[in-house]
Amino acid sequence: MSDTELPIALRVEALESLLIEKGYVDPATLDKIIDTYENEVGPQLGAAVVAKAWVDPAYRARLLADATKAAAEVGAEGRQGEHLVAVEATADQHHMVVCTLCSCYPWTVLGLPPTWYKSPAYRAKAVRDPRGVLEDFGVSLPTTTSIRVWDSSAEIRYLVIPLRPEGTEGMSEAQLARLVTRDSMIGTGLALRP
Amino acid sequence: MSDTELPIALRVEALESLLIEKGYVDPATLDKIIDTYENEVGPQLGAAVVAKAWVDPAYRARLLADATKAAAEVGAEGRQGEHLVAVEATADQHHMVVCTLCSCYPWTVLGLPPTWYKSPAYRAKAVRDPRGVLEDFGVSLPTTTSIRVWDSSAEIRYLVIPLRPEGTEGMSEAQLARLVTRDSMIGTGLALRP
Amino acid sequence: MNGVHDMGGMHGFGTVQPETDEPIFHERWETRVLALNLAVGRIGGWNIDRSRHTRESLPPATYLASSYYEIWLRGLENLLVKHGLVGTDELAAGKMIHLPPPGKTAMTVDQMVEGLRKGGPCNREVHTPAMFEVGQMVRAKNINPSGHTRLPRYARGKIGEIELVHGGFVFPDTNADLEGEHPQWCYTVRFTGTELWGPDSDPTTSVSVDCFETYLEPVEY
Amino acid sequence: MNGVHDMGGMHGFGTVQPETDEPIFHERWETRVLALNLAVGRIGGWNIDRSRHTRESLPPATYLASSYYEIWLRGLENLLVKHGLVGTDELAAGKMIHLPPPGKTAMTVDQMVEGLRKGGPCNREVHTPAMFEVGQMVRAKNINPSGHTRLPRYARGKIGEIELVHGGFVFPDTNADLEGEHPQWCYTVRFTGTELWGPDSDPTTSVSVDCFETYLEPVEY
Repeated sequence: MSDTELPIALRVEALESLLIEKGYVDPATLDKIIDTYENEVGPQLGAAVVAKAWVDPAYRARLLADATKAAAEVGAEGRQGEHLVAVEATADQHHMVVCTLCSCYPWTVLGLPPTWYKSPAYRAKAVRDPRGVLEDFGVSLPTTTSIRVWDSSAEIRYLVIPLRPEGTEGMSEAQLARLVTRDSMIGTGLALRP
Repeated sequence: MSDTELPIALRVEALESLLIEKGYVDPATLDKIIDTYENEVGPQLGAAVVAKAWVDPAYRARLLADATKAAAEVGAEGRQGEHLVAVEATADQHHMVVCTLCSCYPWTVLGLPPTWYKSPAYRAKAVRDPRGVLEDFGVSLPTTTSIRVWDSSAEIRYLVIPLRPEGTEGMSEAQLARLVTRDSMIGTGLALRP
Repeated sequence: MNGVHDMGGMHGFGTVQPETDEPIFHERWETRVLALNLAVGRIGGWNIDRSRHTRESLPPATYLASSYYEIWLRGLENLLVKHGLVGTDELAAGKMIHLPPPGKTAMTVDQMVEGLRKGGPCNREVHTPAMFEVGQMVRAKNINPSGHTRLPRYARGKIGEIELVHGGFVFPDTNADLEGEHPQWCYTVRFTGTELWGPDSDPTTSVSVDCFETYLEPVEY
Repeated sequence: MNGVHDMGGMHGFGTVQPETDEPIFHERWETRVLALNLAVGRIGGWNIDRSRHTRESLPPATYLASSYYEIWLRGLENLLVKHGLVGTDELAAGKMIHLPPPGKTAMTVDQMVEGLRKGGPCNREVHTPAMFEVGQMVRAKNINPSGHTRLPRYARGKIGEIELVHGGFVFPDTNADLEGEHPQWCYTVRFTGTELWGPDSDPTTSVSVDCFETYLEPVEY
């Protein structure tokens, strides 16, 4: 911020080499963390959870009863998903998840949050005007659909089970998963139509 | 703010010459405004009001009844003093004036506000922790003294009549006025002891 | 608007920093910003509420990073552009590119002296009786308008006592949008510190807030 | 603390800006900031609540002007200094000047993989019965602590309905100051939009906030 500060990339480089020199971090461990969130943990896991819930009523029941355990069944578990709750959209009830105080997000099922999720604009507006937020995403819901916002103010993380689109009756779990966008699991979007 | 902006002094210079060129302002008028607030309108006017109220019970009564008119008697009138209210400190009641939403201030009796009055620190803290503000100014009041804060949220401007210090019984109005500091008329200080 | 300008009760800004023997201005450019605001304000076509609203509408990070006179400069630039007195191209060039609209003539020294001496009173006659009287308990409404308002967030939903009845005043919430003065009764409402900040706060303090009539509702006991 | 981080309900930040085909990271340095935070966090001697509190304690203008990973960088630097792992002289020099304290050994790849897979559960056994039950109406208290809290300002003083009872959880308000976990019952409380934002707001919305037991008080009807 101040004029005397290094450009941020150099500042981070300096900090990393200092922490390595002091023996606090191992560069291989840093690489592994980055690889994990770039290539392993991401919204495809949440999509698998949602698609399974759409086709398997028993799984859906387990997911709604204990989402932490149900997500672990498809391999989604760990950091920032220790206490997961799934909330299910219906024809007349939409859900939207936010963290107004920082940027809490269900990493185990969605990966790292997008920039807009962490932005003051979203954090400020979602709780006051969720319908306006949906407009920002080009989504318009009928006024007969109520909107429930979940502010992740403690350690519980929320996963939205979006409404299953019409015309998907014969589709396989894998096909369905491709319709489940990240935004539809945050509640700023809907699942894609086939 | 952005890296492409001119240094602020140059930016102001450019704006001034543009507004002169467009015929919106006359440099002589600008100079007159500055001269007014650098050399004419200042806290010596408020101090005169307070000292007069200390020695003249009839003036004190007029000041408490209609401070706008009473201040005009000593020549303090006009912009940002159109609707003046005087609040009087007693042995067990202190007053402090703030404007949390911007920096409203009784210009006619105190001149332009000091930097700290306009600072986020003061605007944020005065309404929540006025006793802590007094500590920031090195002033400690007994807990038996209640503190009344006035947030200037409309067009009424507040002038504090501080407690007259002990040991000033024989002093003239002019001598007393020298004890009345600007801060004592905002309520972040007390009148000086002789 | 619930903006960062509405900072009553916030933490994180540190202690108040008084300055010994503070000069009236710290830099020459500050004098010019003050004077420009006062001189153009009279002919610009806006009003004090619109000026305030323009300043509080600066991007929040800019508002907090700017000094008072910086905020006044940015606000004035925005007002000049919005009201068609100056183009953004002119601001960038620092030179006149478009002819000024007719009737926007600089104030003379004498006009300004008279203007400062008279000020701009905001009291207005109101033809309805005051809804509240001194001593009455009222609740500040829970309003969250996106536009200008002078009801601070910390007072909303809180109960206080009518302490002063000031008469009719220009209503800033509409005046800021040039939607008319719509004068209303204006009151001072006194809230206890514990009502505002909870039972753990200093019980020997109170805060008085000047409130327009439509900010308030009666409380029955 | 009533900080600028507590932005639920604020105006002035503009519209939400989704980014088409957004990459997971926009710059390489962001990847390192994330990884450094996760790797050092395990050995630093702090906890997730302290990390959050350190970030929200940045100067307000800095917080608002910084991107998410910039905030994480600044927070990490401050934590390293506060906890004696790094000196400000070392930060400035980018080189080790003081020997590290004993026992602060870098996590291996395997330890980190296991750590990420297990996470850091915050549920704890609580030995008192829950004070509230599903369906009960409660009021979020009007608290304004200067330290860390997870009760957003917009919910304070408002009445809502207990919707979920989550069991015992680490209490962030004390944990952030390293004053102990003091676990409490944690609830989801659902507030109507009109309760939070007034009668003019959209009546078809509600906001559910996760609240610790001491944030709440019963409401009698």
